[in-house]
Amino acid sequence: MSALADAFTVVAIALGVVFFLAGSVGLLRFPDALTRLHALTKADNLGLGLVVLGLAAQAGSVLGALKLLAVWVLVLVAGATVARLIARAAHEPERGA
Amino acid sequence: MAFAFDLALVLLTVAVAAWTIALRDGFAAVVAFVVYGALLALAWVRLGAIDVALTEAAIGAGLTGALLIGAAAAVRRATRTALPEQRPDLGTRTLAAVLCAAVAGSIAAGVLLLPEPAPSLAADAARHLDATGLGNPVTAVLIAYRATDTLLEKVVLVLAIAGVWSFAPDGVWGGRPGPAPAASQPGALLLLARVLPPVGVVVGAYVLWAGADHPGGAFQGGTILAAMVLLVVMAGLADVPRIGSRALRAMVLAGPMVFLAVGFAGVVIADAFLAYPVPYAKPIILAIEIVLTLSIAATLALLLAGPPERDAAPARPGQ
Amino acid sequence: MTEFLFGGALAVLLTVALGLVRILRGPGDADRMMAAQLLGTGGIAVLLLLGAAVGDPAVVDVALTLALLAAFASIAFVKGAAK
Amino acid sequence: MSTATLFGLCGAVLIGVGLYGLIVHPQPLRKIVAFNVLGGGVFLVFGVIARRGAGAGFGGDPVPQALIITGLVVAFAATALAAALVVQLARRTGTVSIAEDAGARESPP
Repeated sequence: MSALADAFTVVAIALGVVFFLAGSVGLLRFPDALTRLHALTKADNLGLGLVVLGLAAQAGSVLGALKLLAVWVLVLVAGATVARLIARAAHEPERGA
Repeated sequence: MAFAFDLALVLLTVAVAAWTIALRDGFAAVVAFVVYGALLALAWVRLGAIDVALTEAAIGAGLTGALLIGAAAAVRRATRTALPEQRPDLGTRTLAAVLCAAVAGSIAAGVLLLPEPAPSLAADAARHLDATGLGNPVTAVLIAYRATDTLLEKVVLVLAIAGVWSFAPDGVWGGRPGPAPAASQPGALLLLARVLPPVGVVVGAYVLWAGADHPGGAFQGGTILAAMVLLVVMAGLADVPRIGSRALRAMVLAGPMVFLAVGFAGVVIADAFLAYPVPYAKPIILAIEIVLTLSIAATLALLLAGPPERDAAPARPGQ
Repeated sequence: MTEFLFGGALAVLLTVALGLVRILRGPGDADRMMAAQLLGTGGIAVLLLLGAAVGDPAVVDVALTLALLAAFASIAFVKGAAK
Repeated sequence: MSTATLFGLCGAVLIGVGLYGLIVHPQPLRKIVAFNVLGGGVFLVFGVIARRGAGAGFGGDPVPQALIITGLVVAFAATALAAALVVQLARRTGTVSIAEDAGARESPP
């Protein structure tokens, strides 16, 4: 049981790191603001999600695992909204700054 | 591996700190500062100071970042002329760098030469923890052992509010802070301002409640509540109250006043100012904390909202 | 497992640091906000990994607070940049 | 090197960096940011002292930790007051420099 959970944790967190890496590389390499936003939101939501799943397998209690999931859901809801607002800001013309 | 993580965190923190100074664009510097605050929260976890990490995440990164970005935007709007780049000449900068390196070097030497064994009040804090009925020693220090510090800190917050409000032009004294809310806001923001605050209020109350026995407490809970109130205001779902409102002022004053009342009661019932009678210590502490949380939430939100700018109450006859 | 969790935290921190170069480069305010957003999410992941590594469940509360306040700061950014 | 010493040295460097920014930046808003960077360094050094005082079953000495929390709140109050001042300066003079006479030439009547 423990070995299986450990293996799941290792795989999930390693995959999560890969998604974070993809998000960072996308943020650096993609040509314009909207494609960069696309790379960022897909990658970091999935990256965090996989890390949370991996850690949930290690959590001692169901409550602890649910709390981890709650953090993820919170980030998903807030992240989606902020991404949309950033996209609007990116579309508006640059002000004289 | 833990050391590699610490080293990477330290190097990244120093690099981001250097960015906040070196970046030419003021907006970018503020964004870098928010990142700096989040990195410091990680450092606090590594130092085992979870209470401080909570405060840093809430105040250091979130609230200060929002405050500075609001100020930067207001300055950008008010500035008529483009900013000339007017840094001091190379000689002055070199001199400043040498001075700062000397300061940093002497503090580093101080860190390396700290006495062994380290002096600590942890044992004393632990010995009297039972008398407070609390499980979290940091909360015990804040609300019981060193309650005078916390009382004075609340007074500082009230003074800061008085200072910010004093910048109001005469015509709008007692009015509402900030510009009038725009008629229409993006739908996504409206949605978030309806979904997030209920969650935030629950988390804020939880952090306050957990603070008795685990990391958490009035400051962290109050900051979360303040952020939620401001979110609702930013989305235009509610307007900021007039600063002339008596209910609002009572809320700001409630923190220090309750503290003072308990303090003077302590002179009569227990044996000293701010002393709690031991059997009732925990209920008294919890009551203070609940009032403090609400008062801190109101004060922090008003500090962020700034001086009144509009909508002063009409003068009533006889006043 | 502790070593692996620290390693995971280090890996996320380094990748996020890579993305932070966007704050330096810009060019727009939106790009800088994205970098901060990435650090917010990455920082939460690092916090959760650290909390599991040192075995302190209270660290999850720090992550929860950071999630709420990071969203708040991002919205303040968008409002500030849009004015 | 122990974790505490490493972060202590980090704090020392942050104090140096923040102080440099405080001195060389002519714009008050940048000075406020630098001041907060400096403050972070001071708190970190203080946190190291707390960490070294670990004992009696606590991960750190709770007294300095509580003082840091108080310090963070007070630093925020000071920052809010300073930021409000800078905004007023910009609104009344149309500029945000505290260089000599920068605002005097174009201040509105």
